[in-house]
Amino acid sequence: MNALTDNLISPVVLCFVLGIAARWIKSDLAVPEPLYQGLSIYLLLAIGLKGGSALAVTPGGDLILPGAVTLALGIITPVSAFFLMRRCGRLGVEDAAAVAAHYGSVSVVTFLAAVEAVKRTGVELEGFLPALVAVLEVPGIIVALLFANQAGTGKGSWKKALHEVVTGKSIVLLLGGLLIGWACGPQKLEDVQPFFATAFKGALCIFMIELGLAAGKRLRDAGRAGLRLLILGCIIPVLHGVLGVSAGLLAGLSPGGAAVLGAMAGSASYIAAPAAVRVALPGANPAYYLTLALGITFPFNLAFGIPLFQTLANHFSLWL
Amino acid sequence: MNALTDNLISPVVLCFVLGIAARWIKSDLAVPEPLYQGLSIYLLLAIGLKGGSALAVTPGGDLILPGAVTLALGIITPVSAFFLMRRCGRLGVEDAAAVAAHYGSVSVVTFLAAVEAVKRTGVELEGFLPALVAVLEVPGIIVALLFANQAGTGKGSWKKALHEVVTGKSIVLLLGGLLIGWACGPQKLEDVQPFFATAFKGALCIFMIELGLAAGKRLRDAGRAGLRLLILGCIIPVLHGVLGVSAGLLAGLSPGGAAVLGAMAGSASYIAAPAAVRVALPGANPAYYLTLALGITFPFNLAFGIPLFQTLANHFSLWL
Amino acid sequence: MNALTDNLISPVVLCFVLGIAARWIKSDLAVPEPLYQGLSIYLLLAIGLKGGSALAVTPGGDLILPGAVTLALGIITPVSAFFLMRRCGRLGVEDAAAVAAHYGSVSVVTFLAAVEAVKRTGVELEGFLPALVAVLEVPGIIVALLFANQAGTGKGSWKKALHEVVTGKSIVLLLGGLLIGWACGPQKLEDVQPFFATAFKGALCIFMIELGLAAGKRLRDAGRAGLRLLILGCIIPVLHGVLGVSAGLLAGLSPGGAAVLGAMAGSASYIAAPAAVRVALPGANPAYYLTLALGITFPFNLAFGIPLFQTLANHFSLWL
Amino acid sequence: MALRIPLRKVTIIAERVLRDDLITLIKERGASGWTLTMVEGEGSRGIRASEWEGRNIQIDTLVSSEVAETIMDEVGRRYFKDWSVIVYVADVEVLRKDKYIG
Amino acid sequence: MALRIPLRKVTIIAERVLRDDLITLIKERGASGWTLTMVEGEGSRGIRASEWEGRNIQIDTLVSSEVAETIMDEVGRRYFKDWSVIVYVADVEVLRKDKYIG
Amino acid sequence: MALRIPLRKVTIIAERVLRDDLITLIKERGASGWTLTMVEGEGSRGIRASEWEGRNIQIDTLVSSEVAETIMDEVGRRYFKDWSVIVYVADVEVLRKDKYIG
Ligand SMILES: Nc1ncnc2c1ncn2[C@@H]1O[C@H](COP(=O)(O)O)[C@@H](O)[C@H]1O
Ligand SMILES: Nc1ncnc2c1ncn2[C@@H]1O[C@H](COP(=O)(O)O)[C@@H](O)[C@H]1O
Ligand SMILES: Nc1ncnc2c1ncn2[C@@H]1O[C@H](COP(=O)(O)O)[C@@H](O)[C@H]1O
Ligand code: NA
Ligand code: NA
Ligand code: NA
Repeated sequence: MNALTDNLISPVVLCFVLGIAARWIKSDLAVPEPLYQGLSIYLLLAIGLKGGSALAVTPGGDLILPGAVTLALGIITPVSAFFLMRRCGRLGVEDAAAVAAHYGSVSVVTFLAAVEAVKRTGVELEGFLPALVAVLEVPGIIVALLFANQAGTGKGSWKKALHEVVTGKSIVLLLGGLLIGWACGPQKLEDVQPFFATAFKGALCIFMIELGLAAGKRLRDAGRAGLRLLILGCIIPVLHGVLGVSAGLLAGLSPGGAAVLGAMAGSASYIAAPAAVRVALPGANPAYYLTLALGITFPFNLAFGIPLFQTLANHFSLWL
Repeated sequence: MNALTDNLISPVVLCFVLGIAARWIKSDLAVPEPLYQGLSIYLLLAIGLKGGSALAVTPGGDLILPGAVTLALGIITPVSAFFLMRRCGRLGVEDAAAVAAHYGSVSVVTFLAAVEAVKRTGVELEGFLPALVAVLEVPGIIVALLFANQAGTGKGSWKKALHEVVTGKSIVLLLGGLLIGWACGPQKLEDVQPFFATAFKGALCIFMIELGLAAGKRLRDAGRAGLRLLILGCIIPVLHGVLGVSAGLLAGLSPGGAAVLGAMAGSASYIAAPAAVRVALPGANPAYYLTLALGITFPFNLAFGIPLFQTLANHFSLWL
Repeated sequence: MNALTDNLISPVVLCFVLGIAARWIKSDLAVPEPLYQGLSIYLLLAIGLKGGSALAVTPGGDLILPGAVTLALGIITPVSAFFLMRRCGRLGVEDAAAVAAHYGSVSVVTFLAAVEAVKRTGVELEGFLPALVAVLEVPGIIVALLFANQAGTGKGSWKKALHEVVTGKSIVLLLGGLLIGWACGPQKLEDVQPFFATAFKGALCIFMIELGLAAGKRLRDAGRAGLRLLILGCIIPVLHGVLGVSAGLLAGLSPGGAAVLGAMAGSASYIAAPAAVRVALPGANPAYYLTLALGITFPFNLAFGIPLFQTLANHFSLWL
Repeated sequence: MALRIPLRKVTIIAERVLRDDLITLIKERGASGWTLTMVEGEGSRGIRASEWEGRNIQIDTLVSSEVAETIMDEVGRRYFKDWSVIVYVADVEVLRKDKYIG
Repeated sequence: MALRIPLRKVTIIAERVLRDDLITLIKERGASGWTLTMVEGEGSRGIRASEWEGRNIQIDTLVSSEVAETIMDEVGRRYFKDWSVIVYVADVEVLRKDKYIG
Repeated sequence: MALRIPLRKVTIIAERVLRDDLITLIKERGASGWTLTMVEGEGSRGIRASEWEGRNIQIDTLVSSEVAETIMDEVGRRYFKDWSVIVYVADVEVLRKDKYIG
């Protein structure tokens, strides 16, 4: 319990709460769209650079197993999300596939929050984790869209959706940052560290305010989605998170790294996935996937998921 | 005199002058609106965080007297501004109430400039001053609107105006920042300090350019407002400032803190007040209140008010 | 060769490449316009402040020769560019004058890249170089427009074009920054250094992404401009660069400073010049001047020009 | 030929503070939708708070002739005295959705 | 008197993701130009992805009566079922360029 | 019924650099107000400086028929040759302010 509140009382989490609260009291607080987009460019590039410079000093062999395991998570999680949404959530094929695409991909901010939480406990972390974010981002979306395609319900353009995912700004910046970071190495990045590393967590706070505002809007719609979906929005992250933690430990990650991988697997994308899904599955109802991803699963992970995955990773690691 | 020029020759003040000059030569220089809004989010949150973390280490008892005195200033200053505007300024009830709302509230940037000026002299300052800004922001506006309401001239919506003030983004961010800063305490804020504290004064420079551009526009309209109002725009800040300095010293603030409280009392809001006044008193002429607040009183305080309040606070404190 | 790749493998240059690549794969990556404008305000002000604070500690006499030589470059380079474009480029008078205005002025980002490149080699640099940027920015544009005017083809408004150049935001911020930096001196600037100096290179990275996106767009049009112009877009920077390096060394600049002056002379403006040219020479085809300045000469200088000027400056300096 | 309904497009240009009020007003009076654009402008009024507050808003709403009538009248009555607002109306033909979705 | 051609102004308001598709569509069907504005809006549909994705787009294109017909029909056919889109048309008179450039 | 004056809405779409010039022009020719929107667009002209400079502007002004005539003619004469500009006009009915303020 103490670990839980300790996780929640941080500037980053509280700024998210501030955003929700501001929406709740109908404040006119709003992060202007260009600023929000600018911040997401900054955050993605910063994550990429950091991961890339870590890759530059990591022996290639150390990456194979974690990479493979992450890829596997990217294939398994959309499948399980799809069937849970079909069976327990009683959604149609198109809606279930749309939701699955979100759970199959990864929420970058959840990743960041997990990294912070782990670091606060003083535990060491693998530097190359951002590279795993890039690995996990795309496959899940593709797998999920395949379901709808197979069922013949995907009326949207497949080609365009794929282009949207692969050339979407989040993957371009993440991969671009990784490559730049890797090519430059830690030393040449030193000059840009005050901007990209030191200022990072403060900038994240502003971003969290906007996420809070957006989540607050979704939370109000959460009722409409039905209790059934609300519960699934809390169960799926736990399920996928446990899977991610176990897979991470088996792949040789440190307990901290495994907790972060768990948070990644348990998270639902709300940047890359919605754009692709809107193009590929226009008939799917955004009320489902946006409310689940942003209104339920993201806050759930922030508050409960991440400390849970940390605890599990610590316990599981003792058995290995 | 030396102290005066020394106060004026600072990047923050000169950036304000640059803005005025750019408007004057009809340059196309403009701070894009989303950026300006982003900067105001940043500044307000940063002030709040700083004040909040100071609150966390201040014994509650030390706050009661300064808080009460600030509240009293928030009730007295709109009243005096209202009557001065009615009698000497010869404004109608609605216009006088509108102007009074601005003088009853506080200009956050004047506060910041005062803090800087005091710090440059090497004098120590109470860390909880930002909390007093939050205390001073709202009541003055409400008191001023009551005048118009009583006179039956307030045709606008009262309820909406109140909502506007209380849920306005400036108060939400300031209070939100205070709460977050207080909950986290200095230690947990350390990670976000490079962004919110170290970068603060540079970011303020960009904000000042925009304020200069806006003030430059108003300065051109100043003629229309008439000499009578121009003079009042310089007298009121001195009057309220002297009141604020005295009240601050009596409440036990350090001379530096009292000087800052003087600047706060002497300042006129140009963020929170205009929005509320436009809603509550649509018949009041913005030419009066915007020109006075931004075109006259703000530059006056920046150039003369702040050094005056510093000198007075130092002298007065010797008599106590 | 090693120096060449070493120059290219830097976060700033690679972010430019990332922008080009993103455009190439038709990614939806875009730096929102207000953010781009905000970054340019920041960069110009930062450069000005830095140069200004250096001016404050430089004896006036040291500036006369470099300043005069820079002014001379601002008069010679548009003339040579004009005739090359007329003779070898076979452009009409209006188009040639438009292109000449760009080569006569200076690209601030090329200047920055050159400063970085020189600093990376550990060579010392004159601090007042940003002041030379301000000197070089305007005259070249005016000289070039005179050609069109003389030929009677400039149908646009001269007065307005001049106003556009002299009160344009780039010159206002650069000069304003220089004055503020000079008035405050290094000590009073210390407070704003974390924002304007430490964070500078990181912020430049984001700016470079947008420049890369814009250049990528131009590169696709480069074909239309014709091989003839493509070649001129690489020859002119070398010619002007060699001139700049020699002039710099003769004026007593250090080899590093001369290399930077070479890069300045060899660069083509794509911020101040296009705006002025569009107003003064509306009949000139932007396809020519924008493609040359941003699509060809800027990347050429970034990749080849700057290391070349460094090498030349080092060699030439041995003969003096 | 594409099936179209003749409707009226009511355009309201106003200060930004009126945003929520105006949207509520037109919905109450029977509009089923609206489109809002951020604009700048100058009119017969002098200095306005909106100069500092930022830009104006333009709201377009496609409505029947009667609804157009009520909205215009209501906006005029409520806002013309104290606020910076103009309203105008034009004829448009809107493509019928039911023909394609049905 | 200034010489003008009577044309039709087709206005399409749609989710942002359709931007490139719609521009391609109208150009293929014969439009020689278009003007795009970022807008916000509310219509008959419920929650839309675009709420998170950001604002809507409004595309205006000045075309002949026949081209207007084809564009409207095509937009209705392709997008009305699954997307948040409306289309309307109005009469305008466009100043002829040739008279001044010629 | 709400009282309305039939007026003409002149719309000018142009490069951003022309902003101040165009506003001066329409005011000189008798317009009492204008509304400006930032837009993007593509027309018959090729690459334009405004691509780099940013978006186009759209100016709408409600004027009498005669003023509309003069404005259009003047814009055509001054800008059609060298600039990226189009102008069109449409009929609108504007709500009379005096009826509500009076
Ligand atoms: N004649 C006009 N033509 C176009 N827009 C106008 C006109 N008059 C006023 N406006 C717009 O309506 C807003 C309010 O007008 P007003 O109440 O006259 O100040 C202005 O800021 C303009 O955006
Ligand atoms: N009656 C209307 N008047 C004006 N704009 C509308 C109207 N109905 C819909 N819109 C616009 O068209 C978009 C899509 O509408 P819909 O498909 O009905 O959700 C909305 O977001 C509005 O911007
Ligand atoms: N047919 C059209 N329909 C709508 N807008 C147009 C059309 N043609 C041109 N425009 C707009 O007018 C601007 C200038 O057009 P142009 O001078 O033809 O390049 C374009 O950038 C568009 O915004
Ligand atoms: Na996931
Ligand atoms: Na005050
Ligand atoms: Na040059």
